[in-house]
Amino acid sequence: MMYDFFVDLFGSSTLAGIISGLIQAFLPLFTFILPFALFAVWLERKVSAHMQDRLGPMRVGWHGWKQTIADILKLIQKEDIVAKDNDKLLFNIAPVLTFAGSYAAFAAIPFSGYFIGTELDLGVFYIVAVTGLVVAGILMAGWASNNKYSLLGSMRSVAQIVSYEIPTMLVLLSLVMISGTMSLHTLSEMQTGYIWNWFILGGPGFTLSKFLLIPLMFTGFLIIYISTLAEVNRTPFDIPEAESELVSGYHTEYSGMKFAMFFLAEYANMFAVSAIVAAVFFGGYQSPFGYLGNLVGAEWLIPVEQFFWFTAKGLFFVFVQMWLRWTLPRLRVDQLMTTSWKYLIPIAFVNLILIGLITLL
Amino acid sequence: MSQDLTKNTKVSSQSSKIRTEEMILNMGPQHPSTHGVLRLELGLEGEIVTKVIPHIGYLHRCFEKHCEAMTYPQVVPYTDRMDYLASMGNEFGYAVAMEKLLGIEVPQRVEYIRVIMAELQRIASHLVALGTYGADIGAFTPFLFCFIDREKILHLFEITCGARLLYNYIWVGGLSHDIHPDFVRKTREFIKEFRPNLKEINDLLTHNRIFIDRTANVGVLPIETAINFGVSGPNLRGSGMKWDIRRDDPYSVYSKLDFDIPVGKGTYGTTGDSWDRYFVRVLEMEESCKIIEQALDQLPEGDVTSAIPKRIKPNVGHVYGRVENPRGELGYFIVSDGSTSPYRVKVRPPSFVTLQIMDEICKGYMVADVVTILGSLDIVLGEIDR
Amino acid sequence: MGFLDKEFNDGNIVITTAEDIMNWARLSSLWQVSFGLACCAIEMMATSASHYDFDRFGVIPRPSPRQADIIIISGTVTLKMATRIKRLYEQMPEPKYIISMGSCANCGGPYWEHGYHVLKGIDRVIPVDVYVPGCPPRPEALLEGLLKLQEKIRNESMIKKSA
Amino acid sequence: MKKAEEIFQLLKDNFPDQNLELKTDQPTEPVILIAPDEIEKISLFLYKNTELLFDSLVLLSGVDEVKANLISVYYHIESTSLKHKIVLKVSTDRNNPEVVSVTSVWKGADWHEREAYDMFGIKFTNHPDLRRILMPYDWEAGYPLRKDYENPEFYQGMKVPY
Repeated sequence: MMYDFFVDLFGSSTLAGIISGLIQAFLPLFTFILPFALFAVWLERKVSAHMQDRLGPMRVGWHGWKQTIADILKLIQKEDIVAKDNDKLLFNIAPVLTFAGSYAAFAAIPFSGYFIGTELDLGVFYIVAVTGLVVAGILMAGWASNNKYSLLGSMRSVAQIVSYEIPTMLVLLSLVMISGTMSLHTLSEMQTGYIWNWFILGGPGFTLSKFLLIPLMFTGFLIIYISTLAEVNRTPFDIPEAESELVSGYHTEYSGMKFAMFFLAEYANMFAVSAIVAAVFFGGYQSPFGYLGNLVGAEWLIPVEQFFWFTAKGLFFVFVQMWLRWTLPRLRVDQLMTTSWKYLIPIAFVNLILIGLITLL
Repeated sequence: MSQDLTKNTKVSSQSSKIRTEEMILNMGPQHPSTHGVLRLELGLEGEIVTKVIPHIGYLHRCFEKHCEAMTYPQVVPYTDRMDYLASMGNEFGYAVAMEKLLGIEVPQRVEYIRVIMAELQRIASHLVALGTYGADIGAFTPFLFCFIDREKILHLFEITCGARLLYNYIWVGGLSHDIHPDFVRKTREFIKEFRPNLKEINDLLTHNRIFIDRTANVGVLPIETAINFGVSGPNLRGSGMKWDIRRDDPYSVYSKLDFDIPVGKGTYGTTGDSWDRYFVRVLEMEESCKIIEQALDQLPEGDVTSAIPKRIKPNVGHVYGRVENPRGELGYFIVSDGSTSPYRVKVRPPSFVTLQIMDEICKGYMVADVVTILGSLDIVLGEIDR
Repeated sequence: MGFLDKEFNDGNIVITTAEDIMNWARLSSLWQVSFGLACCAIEMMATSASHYDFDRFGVIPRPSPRQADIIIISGTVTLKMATRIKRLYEQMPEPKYIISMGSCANCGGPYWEHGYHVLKGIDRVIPVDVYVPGCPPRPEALLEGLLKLQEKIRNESMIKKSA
Repeated sequence: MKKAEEIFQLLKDNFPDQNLELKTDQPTEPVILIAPDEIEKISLFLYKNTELLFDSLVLLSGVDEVKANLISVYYHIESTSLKHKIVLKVSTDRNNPEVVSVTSVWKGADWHEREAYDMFGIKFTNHPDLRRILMPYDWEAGYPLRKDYENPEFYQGMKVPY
């Protein structure tokens, strides 16, 4: 659409491709990811504060809503320290790679039936693959910092993310088995209608298998939620940046804007994984009650509603992540591994097999 | 997660053919969980700790030299600054030792007020211990919940002597002021509010599955080792030893008060693990509430400044006086040469003694456990380094 | 003399506005190194706890000095510690600020005379922006120190170094 | 539970050739004076003897007795099972203070002895790791708690006096 417009405008397909590509790349950044990350950081501080009987940021704007803007503006001004013994190349690439990894995931997330970066047939697969870049970034950061705390933190982080990708994949695989598609858009479209069509309640249609699927789907949801928590390094799995043990883990040596990149990537990631959970289990952008747009006959309202529902679901899961963070202590690194390999993966496998059998019914 | 997570906490370092190198990790003096300016030198094999060498002295403020230069009453403010989380206890210890040296009897009202203050201070100190322990394990919210209650105790101290942290309240032979008329009522109100809050902390932290997994069976301190090292206070009681100076060498009016001495029982693991040490503190706060309530009931009337000597000039000699501070046995060894200032004051700081066992009980655990164990010992660097 | 070499003494409208925003950002988000020394550290903790809540002013503790803007020297600085504090200070990125909290950090406090191992004032090692008196200062006093520091940052100028 | 006299008598009976002395004329605490070379042996006896069982070293403190040109070490020991306590004292020459370490008996003596070394310069022979503990490892100006100690003007370029 945009591409065609630019081809008409410039008459050159290369130039049009570059320009429309750039616009498409930066549009989500400035329209959604950056505002969201800023909002999420603010939300985290407010949520934690209110859970702890405090107020949180109050001095800048209404209830401190400008707080993270100030933080980012300040971080831009800070000195960018690259120590003598750092591996300069890797040290500089690492934050970019981490940010790119979580940013690229947004390309395939269906915000509404109309607003979706790219309608990949392999959407689920793509997101899991591309967030793998984050691991590389973290490992680079830990290694290049030449700091023992960073190294330990990044090692832990990599071990953690790699082991928790397996249960995530297994659960997603079971969803793929039911729906027969890997496209997040198609997955969301399948859950249209009302709340009982969501996959958490067994998916569309009223058959015997739907009712058999409900408990398995709940198990699947719990597994994927726990493992995505671990993948984005949130409490109780925030071991890589465990403040009380490893100072701040792999980003101990980073200052200024590079640190901000890690910081924003973390919050962008939080939304990305919540969005996946919402898309595959909770109807994606579909409204649970039907659309106001259909009711009043205003077709244009539907994408707006869909966008609202999707963001609301995503933010709800982000909120739960924060809630857990400010309630639970953190696990030790070996307990973390046990949780994944001894509990989540076997349960996910059994779940997968059962779902496979049910789909054969 | 079930119990068997905790079974293999002590990981044995396997001997393999691969040539490995021990990594030395420096924790501190600036580190979020060393509770001040302690430096721990950790030898690591992967994440397994092979040795722990504590380096102290980063807060050595020359307390003992100051004592030699001050007159006896002037020492009191300096004792405040040793264990800054339990200043009342420090003053109490000094007063007990000095009264033993001088042979003074102090009025009953003074003794009761001292006990009330010391026990309030014990609750305040244990609240910080619990809170920071939660923060060490990764739960930050209990820390703030504990500080809310601690703030109320500080308010009680504030209406008594005007200071929040370092009081200079318990003097040799008496107190600097009598308590405020509202104090008794407010203290009762506090105890009433505090009990449900304690339960909330228990719900949030003590019986949390992850918290138990992190602390049970970690850093087990056998009772013989503890005694041989001279460990005292909640750490010794956590190992199952019923030893409390308030009971075993009673001072002040503790013999007239009825309270239990909680000991570690190994509820979720081995007796003497970090969880036991932690839980002993929780139970002790409950006991302190009981003591305060009794002391408030029995509080006699009288003058609190009548027994304060005008000029303190003890005979030649030496004395060792001790009290049960929140962190254990706090003792003062005072040598007098007959002048108005002490010839030598040596303190027995409970944390100083306790910290020695770090190497003994940390070996074979993981880096994360070092933080857990250190937190469960509840040290205060101001007292270790003096 | 080139355009860029000229000192912008007067400060035109673009620069002052940009400067105000930059200063506003700096003063509203002062992240502190979570670093405590002695008694004052407990009061510092109390200041960041619920009752006084440092977070209202945008102050949050960062464990790593690389990500911090202020360091609160909270307590007695000993000779053994002074070199470490200096290194910690050097690890922080510019612009960085220092609050010296309590009498000990200001001038040695009660240990000024016989403290053979006490550094009499942190300003002998690193430059200090705000001194907060008291032994220990109440949390309110620390908050006032922070407000004074914010005032100082507000009046900073990137055109000309303030004295 | 035993009184100081009984403990002293028990020691006297078991170490007849030792120069032991009980002092009770001080205002408060009875003290047993012991020679610096014998302290470890006697400590071990006090620790092992079934009637005494002194299993805990409460405090070890050095005292600079400058008038007598001596440096003394006080040991406050206690039995947690029998609940009695006693003070031991050894005195040694101020110019070259040497005392046998008791770390082999009570492990808790380790840091106390290091502190006494740090503050008074008492050399504890057989101590496993006799280094400074509170003062910096490179402190060269002597032992701060001795009465004739003088503080240096500078330490690593930092001015020390006010």
